[in-house]
Amino acid sequence: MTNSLNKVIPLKQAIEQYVKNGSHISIGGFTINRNPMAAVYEIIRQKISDLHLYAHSNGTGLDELIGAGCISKLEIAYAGNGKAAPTCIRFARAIQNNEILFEDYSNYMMSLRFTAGAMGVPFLPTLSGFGSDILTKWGFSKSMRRSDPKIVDDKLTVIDNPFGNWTGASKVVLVPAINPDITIIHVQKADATGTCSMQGLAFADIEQVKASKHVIVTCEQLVTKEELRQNPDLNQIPFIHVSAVCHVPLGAYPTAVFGHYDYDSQYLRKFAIAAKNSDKFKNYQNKYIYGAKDHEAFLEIIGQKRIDTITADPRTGYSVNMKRD
Amino acid sequence: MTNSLNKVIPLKQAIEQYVKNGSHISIGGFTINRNPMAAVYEIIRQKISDLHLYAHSNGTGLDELIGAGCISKLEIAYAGNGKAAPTCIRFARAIQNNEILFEDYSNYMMSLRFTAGAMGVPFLPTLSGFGSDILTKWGFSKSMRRSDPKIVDDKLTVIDNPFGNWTGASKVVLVPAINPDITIIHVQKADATGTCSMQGLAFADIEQVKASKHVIVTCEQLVTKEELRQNPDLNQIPFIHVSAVCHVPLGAYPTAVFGHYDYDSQYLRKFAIAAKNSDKFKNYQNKYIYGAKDHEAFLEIIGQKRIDTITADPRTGYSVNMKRD
Amino acid sequence: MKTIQPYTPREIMTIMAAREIKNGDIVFSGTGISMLAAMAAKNINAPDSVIFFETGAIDSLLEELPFAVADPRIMYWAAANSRLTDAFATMQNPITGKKVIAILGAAQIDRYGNLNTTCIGDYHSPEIRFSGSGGGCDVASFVPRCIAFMQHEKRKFVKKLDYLTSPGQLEGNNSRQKAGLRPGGVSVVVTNLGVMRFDKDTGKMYLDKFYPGITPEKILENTEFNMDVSKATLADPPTKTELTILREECDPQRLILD
Amino acid sequence: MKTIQPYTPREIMTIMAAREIKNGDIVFSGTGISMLAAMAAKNINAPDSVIFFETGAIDSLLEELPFAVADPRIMYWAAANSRLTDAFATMQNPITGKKVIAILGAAQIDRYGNLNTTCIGDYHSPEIRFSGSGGGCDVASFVPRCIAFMQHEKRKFVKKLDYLTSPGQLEGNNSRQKAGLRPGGVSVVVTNLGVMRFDKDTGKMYLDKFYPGITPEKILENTEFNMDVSKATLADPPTKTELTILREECDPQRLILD
Repeated sequence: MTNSLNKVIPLKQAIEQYVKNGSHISIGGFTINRNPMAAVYEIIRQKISDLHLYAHSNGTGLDELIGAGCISKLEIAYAGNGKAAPTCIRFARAIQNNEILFEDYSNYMMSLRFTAGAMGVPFLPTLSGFGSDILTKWGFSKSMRRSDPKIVDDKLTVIDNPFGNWTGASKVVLVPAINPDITIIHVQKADATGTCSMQGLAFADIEQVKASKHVIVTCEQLVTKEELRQNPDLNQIPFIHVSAVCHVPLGAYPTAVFGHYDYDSQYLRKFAIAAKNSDKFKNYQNKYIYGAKDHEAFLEIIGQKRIDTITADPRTGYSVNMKRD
Repeated sequence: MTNSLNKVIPLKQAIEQYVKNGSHISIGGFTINRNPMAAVYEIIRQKISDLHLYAHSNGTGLDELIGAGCISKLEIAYAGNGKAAPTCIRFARAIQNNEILFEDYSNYMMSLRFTAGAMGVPFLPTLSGFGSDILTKWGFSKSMRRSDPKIVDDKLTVIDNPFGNWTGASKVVLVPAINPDITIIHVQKADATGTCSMQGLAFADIEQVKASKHVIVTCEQLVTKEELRQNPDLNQIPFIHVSAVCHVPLGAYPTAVFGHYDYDSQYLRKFAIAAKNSDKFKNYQNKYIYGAKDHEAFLEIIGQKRIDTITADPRTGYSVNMKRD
Repeated sequence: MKTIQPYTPREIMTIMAAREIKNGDIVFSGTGISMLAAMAAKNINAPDSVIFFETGAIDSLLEELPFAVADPRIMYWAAANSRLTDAFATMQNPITGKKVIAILGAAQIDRYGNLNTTCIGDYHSPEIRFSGSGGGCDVASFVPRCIAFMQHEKRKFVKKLDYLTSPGQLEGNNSRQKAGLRPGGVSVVVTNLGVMRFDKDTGKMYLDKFYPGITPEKILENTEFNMDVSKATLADPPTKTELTILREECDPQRLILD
Repeated sequence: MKTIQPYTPREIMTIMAAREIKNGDIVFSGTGISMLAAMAAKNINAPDSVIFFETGAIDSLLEELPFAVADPRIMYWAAANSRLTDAFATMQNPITGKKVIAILGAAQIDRYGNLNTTCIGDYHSPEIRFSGSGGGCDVASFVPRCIAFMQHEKRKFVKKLDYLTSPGQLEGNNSRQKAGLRPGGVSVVVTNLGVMRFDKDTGKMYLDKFYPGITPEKILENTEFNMDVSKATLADPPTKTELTILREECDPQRLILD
């Protein structure tokens, strides 16, 4: 959707409209930072299933989606949840129990694949991974690839440098483009048309957005067009890439949003402990996800006291001297 | 030079140290905006010759360098000087008179070539140019290419999409990386270590810088490290890419610097008129370039009155209602 | 022979081009008359179109007309200021690229809508050298619709380009697709005499509209190659409303209109 | 048998790694002990080294220790905040990449310095699944020097990796170069028992230093593959100055040291 009309809709409606069973999806952020958690919890509440997730280093959002059974296929570089879970627990379990199909890449490869999608080219080259099992061990079989037009026929390929030894490279790895059906990111500021301003590291959010057929933006602050136009240099995503805008304060909680709030290490630890045990995990989900009708209700369960603890110091952008579990 | 030590040196010394006869060079900016003109004039004053220039859409700086006989080889997408000269005049003349070797690309191809250099890969793919003479007409012959290790053996090449018809592309054009010996850019703010903050459009400056073995930054404002660290999101170039920093206020004049000053359309017109006639052009050069020992002396010839006319309005970043020739 | 038209050739060209722009289009614009056409469309028939520059600015406010695509005037009050690579990716990526309509100029055009902005004469030793492709080749490769602005002269509407800078339908039929390009390239040519389009099957230019006071014969006289004029009809001249908005809101100082 | 060392295994590991970092190096850092080693180097022996994260932050102030490479603490007071693609390009580009030294951890390492951070058992149906490559494979492919931090155990120093995530010297000799990689990969392994390096010609791991109180024999007992220990010498233990700076300036709260 390229137009500059008002795209603000409720999160529930945005998820209903753009995230379908079987959708190929990507979510923004990195491990414990700026995951679009309100959207993730809404996907879980709506019991959307059979999602194909493309991830570089998703953490918290990824593990919740896998834990809730929303994901059937996963292309990924890294699944970790900070100190609370150096390897995402439900992720590891789902793989060990053969519950999902998965395929491994490196962070740069996944970032390049989104970049290729954003650029509109079929692949990008890298010198990463020669000799590694990332090149040789494919998670999706040839026959499965051939039978599914939404999955590229080859995981990746190696070619000789067509420019001789130019730049000293004899060979290059080509990684194929990703164009998700839908990407969801959470940003600090957006206006009603979808122009976004992120503060701090952008991770691969910009490339993920530009590669996607549809994009949902959730934002801490829904600001006027005029406010964003005063600093066009700070707006990494112009409205032409965005389908829907949802105003969701604390929409990345329990992950961090630079300048707004820190990650909640206590919540992440609680999640990690629950994730190790099926019954405990069901209780966790019933209480925090299914037990809340929406993100506001979820935040009420968390409580203002906890939110105050993680609120960012305006000087540093994070919660100074916060007790971190 | 990766370190964070003080890299501030006078412009004269920076040019002496990093720009040699025969150097492969690129300069920042686009047509009539943010060309590193003080550096360009210093290169001319130092009578550096046989330069190989890589350009996407250089304008003012390019035409001065060609007019002064500094350039022997040129890879370029576009040579225009705004309204004053839709085609750069000395550029056209040098080609029509067989005075320089040149090779044509598109703006995207040149931008991708710098990007490939910045990424450390031998090439990048694009879907641009199929069927055009850009692919078939080479400015540098095969034999010249083979005999010069600093020039890639092929201008570009076309391959079949190795991923079948993925993303709908049957073929791709591969354009080879550029790694200039030296890139010179002019920015709004830099600190002594070389970290830069550009305001307004970055054009391809960031990619040109990161692709280069050495980098000279000239800046409007030499600011403290502390000032730049307050907004790391606005610093497009961290110091690790920069070799020398030169504090040169009005260092892009007569081209524009957003937020500081506009282009001087009167000067550009004067240049265009002189450029059409060899004697007039010599007079122009003698007065404005060779007649000034440095950029300060050049600006004295221009005069404060002219500078006041082009000074940017703080609200819009350009000179509002300026008479434009 | 004719009464004086109540508009100039520049004005009718601008309005004809503006009418090609639809609401929601992203308009890739150069400067001069192409910029004016984009502004006219936004003010007349496509208020929700978005002006976009290869240098990376999108939806700039344009309180003053820019004189170059790197003019600081395009950086003010934009939705985003980015870089060349971002701007071209927006067009190469079909998700956004399919919404882009470009406005281009050229020194020469052939019957298949291929453009030359590079040189007259031999490439290596030309009689006249022009600025070169800039983003022209890229845009013509990537986006589905391009408007070419031309002065209608025999030396510009040529049988064979001296240099093919920006691909149109190449050699017609399915040669564009066979070469590796998406459907696209120049789809309409707006000159001081009329409006040309391209046959969907053969890729050949045909006359769609001729302006009041102009005949198809005059257009053929000013065109080196043969062109089908059998489908041509008289263009609806600019309306009073169109002209008023163009003159009073888009270029009140007549910076480009004169 | 031995007097108690005046430092912990973590402390000697951190100091041994810090000593590998030279002034002017760009230090690619993860979190935990690798972050501490980078900070120790900056405070002790390489004040002009630059800490750098794959997420895109460079030369962050780090008033507080980050707990992840996406911790908001790394975004404060950095020289620049960029993106993943920028960070990896900085390493893939040899102009800047040659200055980078990386600090990596792994579940398994083999005699050629190849690392496994993916799984134990069959890839498709593993006994234990780990986080995966992250940036590890990229860094090990691109940069000339990498420090691997490991606990020295037989199940971690293995004859054959269950999955080769990050390339070291592959199968030794010139196999790394033949595969298409630049010289680089893991160049030094720092464990709780000693410091290992790799033979320039064969690419095989050898014991360089063993810590006070540790014997080469003990190291061999904890290593599944054969390793040349003939060149090994006793490591210079951490100096008082090193330990003081590490404890008082780098991690006064002992967030990582404990």
